[in-house]
Amino acid sequence: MGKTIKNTWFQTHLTDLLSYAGLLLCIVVFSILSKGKLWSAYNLGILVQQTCVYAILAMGAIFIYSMGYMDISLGAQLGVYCLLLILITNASGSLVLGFCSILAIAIVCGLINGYVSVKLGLPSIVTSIFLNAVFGGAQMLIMERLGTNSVSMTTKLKFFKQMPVMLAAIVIIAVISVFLYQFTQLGKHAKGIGANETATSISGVNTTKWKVLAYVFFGFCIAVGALFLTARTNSAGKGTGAGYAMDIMVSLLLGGMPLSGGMRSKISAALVGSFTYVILANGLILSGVNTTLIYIIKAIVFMAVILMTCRKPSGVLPR
Amino acid sequence: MKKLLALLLALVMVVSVSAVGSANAFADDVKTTHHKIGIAHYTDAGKAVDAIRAFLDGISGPMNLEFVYATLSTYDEATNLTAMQNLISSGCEGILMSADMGTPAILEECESAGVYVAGFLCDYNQSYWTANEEVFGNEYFLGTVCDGHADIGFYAEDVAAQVIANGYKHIGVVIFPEYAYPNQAAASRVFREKIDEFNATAADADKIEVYEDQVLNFSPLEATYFSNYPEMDCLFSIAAGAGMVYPTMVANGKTNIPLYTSGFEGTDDADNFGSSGNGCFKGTLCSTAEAMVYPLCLMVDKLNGTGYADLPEKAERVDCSALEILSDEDMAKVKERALYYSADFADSFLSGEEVVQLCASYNSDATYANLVDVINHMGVADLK
Amino acid sequence: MLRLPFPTIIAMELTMKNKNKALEVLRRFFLTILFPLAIFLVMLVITRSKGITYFDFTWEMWRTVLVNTSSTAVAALAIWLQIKNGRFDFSGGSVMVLSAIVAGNLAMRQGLSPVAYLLICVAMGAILSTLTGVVYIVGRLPIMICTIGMALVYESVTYLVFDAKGLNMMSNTKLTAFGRMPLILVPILLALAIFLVYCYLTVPGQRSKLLSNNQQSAVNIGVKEARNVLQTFFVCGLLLGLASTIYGSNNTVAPQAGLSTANTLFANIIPAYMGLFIGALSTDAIGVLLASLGMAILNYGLSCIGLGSGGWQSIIVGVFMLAFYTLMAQLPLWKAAAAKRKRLKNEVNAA
Amino acid sequence: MAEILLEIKKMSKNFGPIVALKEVDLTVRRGEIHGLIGENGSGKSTITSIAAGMQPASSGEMFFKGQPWKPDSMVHAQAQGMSMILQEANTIPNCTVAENLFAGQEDRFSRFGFVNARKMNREADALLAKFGLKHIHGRDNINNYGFEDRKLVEIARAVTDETEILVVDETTTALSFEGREILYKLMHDMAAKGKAIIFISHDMDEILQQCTVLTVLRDGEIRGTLNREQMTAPGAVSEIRKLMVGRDIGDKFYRSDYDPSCSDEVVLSFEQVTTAQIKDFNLEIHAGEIVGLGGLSGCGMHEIGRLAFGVGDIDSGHVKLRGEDIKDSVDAVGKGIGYISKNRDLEAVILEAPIGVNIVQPSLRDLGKNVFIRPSEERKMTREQIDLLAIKCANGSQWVNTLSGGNKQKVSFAKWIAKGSSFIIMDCPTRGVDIGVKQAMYQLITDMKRESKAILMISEELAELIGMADRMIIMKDFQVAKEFTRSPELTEADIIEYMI
Repeated sequence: MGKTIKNTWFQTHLTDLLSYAGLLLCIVVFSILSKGKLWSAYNLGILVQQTCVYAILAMGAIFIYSMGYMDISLGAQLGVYCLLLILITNASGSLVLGFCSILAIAIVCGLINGYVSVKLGLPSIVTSIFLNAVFGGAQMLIMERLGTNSVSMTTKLKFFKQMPVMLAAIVIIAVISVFLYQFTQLGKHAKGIGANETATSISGVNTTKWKVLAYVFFGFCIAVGALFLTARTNSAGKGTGAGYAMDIMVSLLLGGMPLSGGMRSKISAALVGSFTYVILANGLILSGVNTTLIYIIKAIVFMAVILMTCRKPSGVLPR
Repeated sequence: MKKLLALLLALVMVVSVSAVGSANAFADDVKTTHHKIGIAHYTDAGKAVDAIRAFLDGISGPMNLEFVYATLSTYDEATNLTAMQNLISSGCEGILMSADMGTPAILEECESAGVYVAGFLCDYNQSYWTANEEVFGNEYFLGTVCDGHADIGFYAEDVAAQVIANGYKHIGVVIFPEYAYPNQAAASRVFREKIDEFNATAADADKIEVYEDQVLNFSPLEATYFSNYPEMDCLFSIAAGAGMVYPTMVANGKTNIPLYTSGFEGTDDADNFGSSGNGCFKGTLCSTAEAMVYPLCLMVDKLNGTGYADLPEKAERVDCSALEILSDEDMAKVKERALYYSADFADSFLSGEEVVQLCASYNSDATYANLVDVINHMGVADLK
Repeated sequence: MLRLPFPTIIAMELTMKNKNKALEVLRRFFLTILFPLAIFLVMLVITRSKGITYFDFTWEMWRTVLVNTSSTAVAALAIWLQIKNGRFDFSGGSVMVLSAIVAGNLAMRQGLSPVAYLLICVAMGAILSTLTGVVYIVGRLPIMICTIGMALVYESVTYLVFDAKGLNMMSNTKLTAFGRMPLILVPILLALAIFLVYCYLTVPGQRSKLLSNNQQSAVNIGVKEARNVLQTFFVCGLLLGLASTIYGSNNTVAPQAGLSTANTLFANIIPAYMGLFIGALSTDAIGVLLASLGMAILNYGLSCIGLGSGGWQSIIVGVFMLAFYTLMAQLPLWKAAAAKRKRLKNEVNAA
Repeated sequence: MAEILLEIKKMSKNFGPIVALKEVDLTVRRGEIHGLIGENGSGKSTITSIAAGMQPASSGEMFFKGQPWKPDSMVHAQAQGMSMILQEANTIPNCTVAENLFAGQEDRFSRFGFVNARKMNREADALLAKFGLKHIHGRDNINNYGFEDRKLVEIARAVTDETEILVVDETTTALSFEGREILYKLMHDMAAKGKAIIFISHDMDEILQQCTVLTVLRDGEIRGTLNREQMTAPGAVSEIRKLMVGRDIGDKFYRSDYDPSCSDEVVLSFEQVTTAQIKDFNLEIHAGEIVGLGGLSGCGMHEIGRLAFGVGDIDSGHVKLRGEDIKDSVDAVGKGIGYISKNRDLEAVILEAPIGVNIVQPSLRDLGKNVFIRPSEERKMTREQIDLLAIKCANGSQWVNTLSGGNKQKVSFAKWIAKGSSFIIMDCPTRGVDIGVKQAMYQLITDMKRESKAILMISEELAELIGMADRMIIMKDFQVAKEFTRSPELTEADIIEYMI
């Protein structure tokens, strides 16, 4: 029962088109409502700045979500890495050393994270709750030990705060992600694992190895995200990173990423999603919407998007 | 015919009045200029929020100001920066903020965008100790008014006096970590000094024991605290007691222990104060929303390009009156007449016109000293 | 994704080793209470060595422990009911928060009795949860995505009702009776009863079991899925309502945003999963209860030695749970290894 | 002629632009065992699924017991007397047998919404006894029973006193000898009582033995209807095949040669392999050799297949490929072993993925040696395999779940051909595949042999083993019962006695 080419193409790309349409609609609506403020040079700059960290994290998260895995320890990890970046850089006086250290730590944590998720035989979201407790505890502990609300970096990260640099970072990470995702075993196996782990394993794929590697890349992205998050304010505290795990999840869904992973996963979901997410928040404020109404509007937009992109029209109720 | 003329005249007047539009006119000669001010507060719910909104709504007409609200975080710098950026983007010329997280980065951002910042109900302790030059020395930071007094030793003294007068013998003290709230640790020391003074002269049987400080890591008091000190008969929670301590007392049936605290929330602490409710709360402390006139006037003047003749060179943090509630009468007064409690602009210490008169740009006689004086006359005793 | 094979295996391996019925019951009883008992003993030793005397059988301690147990267990049962039926419900936390806010404020404004408060909570929970179910069925969205959306919606509603003041009624000793000992046992017993009766005795409960184990077949055979999903969401709503009764009584509830209610939920999800192992020899509901009890004792003990909050507490609890599950994940492997050793030994003997 | 029970008039069914049925007329009378045969996608399952209420027709009419017939669900159809047993497993794990039997009808055993489990178990036992399934008990967890018993439970669930027509859709492939006997007996009993059976099977012998009427379908149209006499006439088999495939496929169905010779090179060896169930198993497979492994479904042959792929726990002994131990499936694939699982949709292919992704998957480790995987190479590999195996599809980016069963199976073959595996384990390679594809598969396997690949072919169809294998190993109770060498004289009857 073969279907025509056109039909298949349309079906596979329908969710992409819808999420692009969502972003476009957001832009158009807020351009009008904000009376053009959305497009002011200043606003474009802060949009890039605000999206940068989300986009980098979301692209790393795609590798995890592709496998049908979820992670809520992201925020606490981000917080810990930001703190460590500042502390190590302050102690050694070298940003390079600071960044390399957190990169190394992030990769090791990624390994641990991956093995825990794979080996415990629990839904990954549950294992990530454990890790969230550990990372969150570490973050609190560091702040308790420091005895301060917020630590600042002595060397200013001005360079990483510039809009062209942030834009370049998004592009570079996007290029790396797309390369890994489309043209190496990592991305292909991540999708394969999400679509059918048994079949992938029987095809001779070392699923444990690739799962762990996916987590390692995720860790890499968190470390890079931590650098840019720190650069924004030059400081970090006990609340740094809080809420990011959920924000990323919502962003990915807005970008049309299926939570079950598999072949419909795509890097563009991270970019489209994080931009939609940030423009939504920014646009609502620019349009002068009452703060208490912002939440309900965001919720309704989210429902509308998922009803368009995630609806399974036939068969049993989707799990 | 006369009637028709009168009607026409009235119509012309209405039109002309509305035609003045943005340049709002009242009291004959004062012409105010329209400004858009961002209000970034660290929370988006609660008594203080309602009071702030009521006050700002009340003065927005006479002051010819438009307010845009945003919510800050007290522990995440990036959230605050994002909120401030969005406010700048939406066209705010100046922003008042009540959280001190990531302030240096925020000022940097505002400086480059040419937007002024001032603080309210926040002592900017973090910046005050670690980034003073960067924040208080920045020309785009206009100063801040504390949530009451930066030093709350006076309250500790008053509580100590009450403790002695009421004959409590075993006192627990709860504070937030010193790094975040050094004034609470200081207040605890003042409290101990006062008690020690009393103990020096008191008979052995009357001596008061003060337990060591219990430090709350911004999470509620644990039940085991009461097991540790079963004899405790009075609790002085300098840390926000209504939210962090009282719930634990209720859960453990310890509301018989009198509680002195700070940070009046106008909920349980109002209902159970003194002789009402379970009477657990014996004293509390807060400051009023009207103290916002300090940063607001500085901001409006700055935006209008004027300033007080006696304006200090460097931005200051100033104290304002605290609503110190230590008796049923105090509480009754606050409940009845304070804007903080009623969120009714009619209860405000200042009318819109009075606020206009506080600004140098609208009243050439206005002085900085007067402004500071005004916000220091907003205590319980001043409630009309 | 949500199926766990091990506990079933453990249960099958551990069942009926003894022919003697009384002995068997005793053995099961002991193994079942082993978890909280072990934690109690370990914490007892630790606290005693630190010179703390009130960690044993003091009323203060058990009042706190039981209150914490109940509040965790009721919420955990509600979450577990959904997970058990193959659905991961992100909106549970927001249903809890919103029900508590609405019911609490209504009860305070109208001067209602605590029973009325409980009933409104339960009714609100049931209505909101059923609404989630309706959206799930009509919208035909994957369950996690759908419940994330509904959680966002319910959270945003917390800003729109009662002037965004949330709920603050802890001090209302009359209304919060169900949040304290001894009446807190009412919601937990009700929750246990509802859970057990629904899952093990009723027609819809049995049908949801069929659906969770093989959705497609069950539908083919003739189980009406939509109706059953609604029934399960309704019952889950009742449990969430009971959880919100306790939650509203013991917490200052602020309006929520940004899926923060999911964390309220996750705080209770660990006992839900632990319950599966601990209840392997009884039923999952008992397991959830005992797991909550164990965690409450652990937390109380930590608080006794000054680690009740802050970084160390979080790390200790996180590592403890990791260790618990690592151990559990090894059990089937150990069993297989033991069986292999036994076979090899027999072979040698035979040779 | 007996009374007409079910009459289908001008029934058509479209899936979008694809026409699955074209104005089909079908009449089923009382007492008939009405066989339906045709290649995959010929529409036989579509007819029965419409009649049994699983999906609606696009156009046309149906009459059941003389009344217009439009069932809205399987449940509704079953209540009216039209029951269906599906090919796929349709029992629910982790539940008791009784719960499975009475799913959807719990109300019969409940009062005020509470289920009376005891009563339910009692009735379940009574029901099972009626079908001669005394070894299955209502209160037991269904997991305790094998695939076959579960299928029998399904039969007991589907057939009630009210059942007038029973549709048996490719059920027998799942059943062993005994299971089939139970089902055949049930079918004939029902037919004798004046009820009717619609019997769908790929097994020509089975059809010829059991059915009283046979309808052949191809491309959604009825190509012929044969009565008992026509079916038993000499040459009927090739005639039926011709109707099914639309061309004469002649005698070249299996391998035509009877030369069992192969290279001396041992590719795979089992050396004294002992597991929890298997004891001291020895086997050598040579390059260019097709080793057939046969037996009843629980005899251990599938386990041998998995062990050869490095999956499973070995107590002692070795499984070696060219003298090297196989550690796990990753190692096995690396060493050049391919495995085609019996459970095609869950293990052999990724349904929710393009054909290309599936074909390339095992080869990714080679393509990605230097990290970068060239899309052009992937496309080339995909195209080559699609052409080689004549997979019917628009292109390589079409998703596998839109393919017919036979084409899905071709994809699972293509994976290993593309990978260039030198030893391929095929567990039931032609299960649920129609004759046309089957023939192509056999040709393919023969070609593989010629390329001196080693093949372990595990099958429940003896005819296939006889037709293809150089050496046949029949297993029983996890042990080798008998070994046969390829010969034209070998018949199924010779072998069966060693299986049971």
